[in-house]
Amino acid sequence: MRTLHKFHGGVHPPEHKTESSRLPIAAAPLPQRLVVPLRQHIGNPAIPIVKVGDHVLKGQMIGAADGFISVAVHAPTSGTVSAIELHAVPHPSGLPDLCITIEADGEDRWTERQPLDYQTADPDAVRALLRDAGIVGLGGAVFPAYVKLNPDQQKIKTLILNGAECEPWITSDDLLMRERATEIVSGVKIMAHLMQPEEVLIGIEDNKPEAIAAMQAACQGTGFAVVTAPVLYPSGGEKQLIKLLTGKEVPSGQRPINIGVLCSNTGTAYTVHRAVYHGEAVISRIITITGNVTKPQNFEALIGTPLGELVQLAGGARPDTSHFILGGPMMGFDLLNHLDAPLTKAINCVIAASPALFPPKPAAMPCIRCTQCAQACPCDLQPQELFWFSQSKNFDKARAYNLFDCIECGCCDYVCPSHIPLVSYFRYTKSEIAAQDREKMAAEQARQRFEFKQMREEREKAEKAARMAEKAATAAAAKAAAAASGVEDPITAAKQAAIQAAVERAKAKKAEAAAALPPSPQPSPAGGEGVNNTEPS
Amino acid sequence: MSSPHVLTPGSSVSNIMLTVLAALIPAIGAYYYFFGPAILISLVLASVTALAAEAAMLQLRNYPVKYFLTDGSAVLTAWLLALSIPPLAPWWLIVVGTAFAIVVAKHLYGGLGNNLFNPAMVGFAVLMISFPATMTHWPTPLMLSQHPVGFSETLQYTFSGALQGVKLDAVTMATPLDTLKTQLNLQHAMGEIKNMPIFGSFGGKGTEVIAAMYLLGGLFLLQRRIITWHTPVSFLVTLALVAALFNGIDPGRYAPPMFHLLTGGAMLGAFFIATDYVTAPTTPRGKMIFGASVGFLEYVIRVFGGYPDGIAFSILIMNAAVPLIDAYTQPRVYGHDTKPE
Amino acid sequence: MISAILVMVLLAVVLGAVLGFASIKFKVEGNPLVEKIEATLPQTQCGQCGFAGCRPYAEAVAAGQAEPNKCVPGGDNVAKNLAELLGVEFKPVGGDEGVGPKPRMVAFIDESTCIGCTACIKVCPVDAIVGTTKMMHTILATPCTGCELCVPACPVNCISMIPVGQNIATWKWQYPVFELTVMANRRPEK
Amino acid sequence: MEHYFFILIGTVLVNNIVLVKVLGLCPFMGVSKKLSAAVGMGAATAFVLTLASGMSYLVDHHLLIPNDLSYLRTLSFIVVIAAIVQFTEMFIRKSSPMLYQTLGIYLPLITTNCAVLGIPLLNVQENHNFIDSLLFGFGGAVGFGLVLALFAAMRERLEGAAIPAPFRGAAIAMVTAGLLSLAFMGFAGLVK
Repeated sequence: MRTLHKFHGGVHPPEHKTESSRLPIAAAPLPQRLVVPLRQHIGNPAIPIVKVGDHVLKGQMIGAADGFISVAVHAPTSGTVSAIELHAVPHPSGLPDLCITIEADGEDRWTERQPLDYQTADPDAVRALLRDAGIVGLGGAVFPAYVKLNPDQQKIKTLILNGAECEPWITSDDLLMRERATEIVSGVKIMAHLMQPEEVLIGIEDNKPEAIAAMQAACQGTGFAVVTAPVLYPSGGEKQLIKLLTGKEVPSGQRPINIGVLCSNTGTAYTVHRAVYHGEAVISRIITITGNVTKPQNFEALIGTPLGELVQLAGGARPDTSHFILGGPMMGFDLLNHLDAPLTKAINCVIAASPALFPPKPAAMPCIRCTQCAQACPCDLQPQELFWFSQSKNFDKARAYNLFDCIECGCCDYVCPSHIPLVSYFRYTKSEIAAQDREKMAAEQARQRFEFKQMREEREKAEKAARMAEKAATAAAAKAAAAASGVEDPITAAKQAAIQAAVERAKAKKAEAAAALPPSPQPSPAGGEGVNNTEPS
Repeated sequence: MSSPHVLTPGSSVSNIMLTVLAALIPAIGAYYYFFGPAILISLVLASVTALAAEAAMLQLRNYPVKYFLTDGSAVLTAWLLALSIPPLAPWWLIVVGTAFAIVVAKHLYGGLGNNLFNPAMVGFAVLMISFPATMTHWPTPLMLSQHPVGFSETLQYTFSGALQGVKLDAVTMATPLDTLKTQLNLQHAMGEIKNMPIFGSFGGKGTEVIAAMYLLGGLFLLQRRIITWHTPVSFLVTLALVAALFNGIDPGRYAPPMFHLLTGGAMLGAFFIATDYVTAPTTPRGKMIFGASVGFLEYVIRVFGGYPDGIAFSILIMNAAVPLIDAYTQPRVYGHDTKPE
Repeated sequence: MISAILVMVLLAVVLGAVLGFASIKFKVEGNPLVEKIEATLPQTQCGQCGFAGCRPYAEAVAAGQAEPNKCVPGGDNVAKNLAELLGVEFKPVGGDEGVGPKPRMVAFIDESTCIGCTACIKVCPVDAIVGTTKMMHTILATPCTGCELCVPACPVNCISMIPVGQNIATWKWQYPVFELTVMANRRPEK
Repeated sequence: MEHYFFILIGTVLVNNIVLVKVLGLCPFMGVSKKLSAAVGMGAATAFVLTLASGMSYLVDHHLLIPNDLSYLRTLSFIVVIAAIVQFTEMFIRKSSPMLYQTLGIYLPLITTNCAVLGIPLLNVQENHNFIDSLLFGFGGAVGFGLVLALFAAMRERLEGAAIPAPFRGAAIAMVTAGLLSLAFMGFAGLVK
């Protein structure tokens, strides 16, 4: 038995896991139309590489990775691209985003699949495969896996597979571990091959005995250790799980790899296995449909399936359903744009909410500084102070009190006797600060461009003056030449004069540039050579 | 509506306030048993005044009156004040103190959750400075009294300011702390003083039982996780240590620690006033600094200072230091200052 | 009388000497304030403050020659920050009403009307307009600061300001509004 | 030893220069919006006050009293203080431009801080010797700095409070100063 290192705080909301974990994972039928968002991961959205009217095959890449932090997206089935336009997507803003719509042809025909022998292949080739297979962290952060699975000179001590699934209601990881433990462990082996960790730990909360048993069986002979942890939200948070299993803390603003730890979700390991052994891209995932539906269950559904169809598969929402929550009740968000938003890689659960299951929050009272939030905070923050600064828009103070270490787990909201929407305040403040930082950067760029323009204008003025002088000189030279020898070819004379003028121009330019370099008595360090690079034309 | 979508069932501000009020009831019972019905009258008077002042201020500030009036915070302020001042007092004393507490110390700062100073203690300090004589008329414990004051007599005194046929001096006397101070100033020895009838086995007769009841209520609050141990423990330990130190130096001039713990407002202060959420520090280390400082100042003021008891002033002084304490005792946040391996 | 004058003179001479020495010893060059003010300004270079750009305005403010509430694009937020930086009382931009920062706008050229006169290119302070004589011009949205200097410069009125829309990448969480906050804010301000 | 201890306790707590003697209210209200500025102001004032106490003692005992010029006391003290403040200003401007900026106009205004003139005059009134004068000045400045820091931290907290509109800003600061003064009355009687 490993010693667990308790993290600070945490809460224990009602679990509600059994509703959806009784039935096995069911395969969702092929929908008629699939809508695949190009932004399904952190980083740059994928670039569409198909046109409207193109026929695509199942698993064919339809959006290519753009830049370093980005991955590809793929056609979930075979069919015709009918639109590339803004479409409702599951996002807390309710704003639409660029999506590729595919009309299924019903054949579900695969594109050519290319498995890879990862043990003999170059690790970079494996990572390229992961990028092109669109593999991202399926725990919610959707960070490109190929970026993460790169030791990059760091010594990896511990590889952690996150099977904690601490959010109430959600059982998708639980069911995946119960039914496909072998594939998951195979995926972990591939990750371990890439990262070469000293130990591999699989963390599971102890309310999933079947999953624990299945994983233990699958881990026989691999040397991987299944570690059970007591149920305490948010033990499945990456930072909390790392603390729980290793006793180490991820330094603020850094990634776990900086302390030699890598944490990955069970779903991710499964998709890694599918990609490497079968050459399949991420075109489906397991999703829990639960709450106020008649038949809560987990489904394996294609990315792009309208969420409404999945709710129908679970027997449909009961009439008193008021709204739908995407994700768990602690960190999920309300689905604002109805149920025609498609399933994406990040969505692991849809909860149909009713006033009975999720009573509306009472009106908030002022903060009485009771510090129950501080006692519950798994990051050891002081939410009451952060709230005080956030509600008075004192952004500098909020940042100084480490607002950006908040993981928005919702523990503070859950225990607050004044029912203050603390996390909402923190999100507001965070996004305001981020916007301010963006503005600052834009202002700095504008300043540099302005200074460059000033410099250029001065140079141009000088050039103009030089050109005038040169013109006069040319004229004079031509005249002089003509006067000197009437027999000489006038063309040669003009040529010579032009060359002469060009030399003079170059000289003048040089002198001008030298004069223009210190544009003001206090030269700005940013205004120098570097500006030239930002000039667009 | 954004996440989270669930809340702790049954947790609310009014629940917290009601639990604290409930924890005060054993002490009020003991108070009634030893000192007669005056305390009940002053509790009711203070509560009514507090609610009226609160309602008026909420109305003036355009806040939803009913929603805030039922949170219980005004009543708690009223009870704490009533338990701190002499119960056998003219009505205007209680009304002025409570109204000042609610209007100035609470609502001028923005009401619940915004005040810097503990309203009840501000009310107490104002009364102490403005009406020092009235504030020393404490009722005699019933078993020592020649003339136990009954319910109707108390009412009569409270509203008319006089008692028929009895002089006020006959039914009131100085508190044990005050008596101790006076007697010590008269160069009497500690052992001699402790034999006076007003003193019980540890503290004052009757008051020591009330103090024990405060302790009981405080333990109940600890068990219900309304308060944390930091403040009361650091408060009482510091008070006891300082008292033991001086008692060890000169037992003839300085009372033993048990006496200091069980007299005056020590227990009430430790569990109910110094733990007031709004005006106390929020960090664990801050709470310990706060509690220890209040305990130390409490001893200094009650033994060397000009007032019979120091609880109100020591709490107010430390209230002023709370923002500073909070700012300098922020706990280490996850992922900060991690030890290098 | 004489002794009084002598004593005062003595005091004055001694203290004067000490101060004179100190003023040489602790001489300070430059003013770090200009940098701080400039960092606060939005760098639109719009000239609405009456100065030829943000830097000259910052220098004027630091020297006390300009009020800190002249920055129109920055609105009251910038005015407030500058007032705090200078330790003077905050005055809203443009009189008592006060102006919040304007929604971010970028200039847009109606390309069918553009005659390619390059008038706008000359006035753009950040070189955000590309094009050449007799050719249609286009505005690059990213570097455009929304200063509006190009709008009056266009002889055919083909430039308009359009607000920058929100997308998922720039979307911000709103200030939480819940019942009691609304009620508390209903009280009359000022 | 005990004597010095009591002078310190007396000036810092019991007869606090701001809360009990009600001197030096101008910087107390003016420089208490930010904790960092308040701490800087407290340090600057402590420096000026201690120096001013010592200097004015010397001026008083070696220039004025021997020449029978005690009627020039206020005038010469002001000259001395003004010079010390000027010196401090130059020093801070050189050593900490940020602090210089945050203190702004209040730095030269230490000259007109009645606490700075008050303490040397009180020293004369109470017949303090040189060491006593220095301690008295230092204690007064510590008391001033302590209260200023407490007050600034409280005002920073109040920034976020839902104070009724008519009481925002200076009004609630005055109320707070009053309540703080009330709290410090608890020290009454500690030192005769």
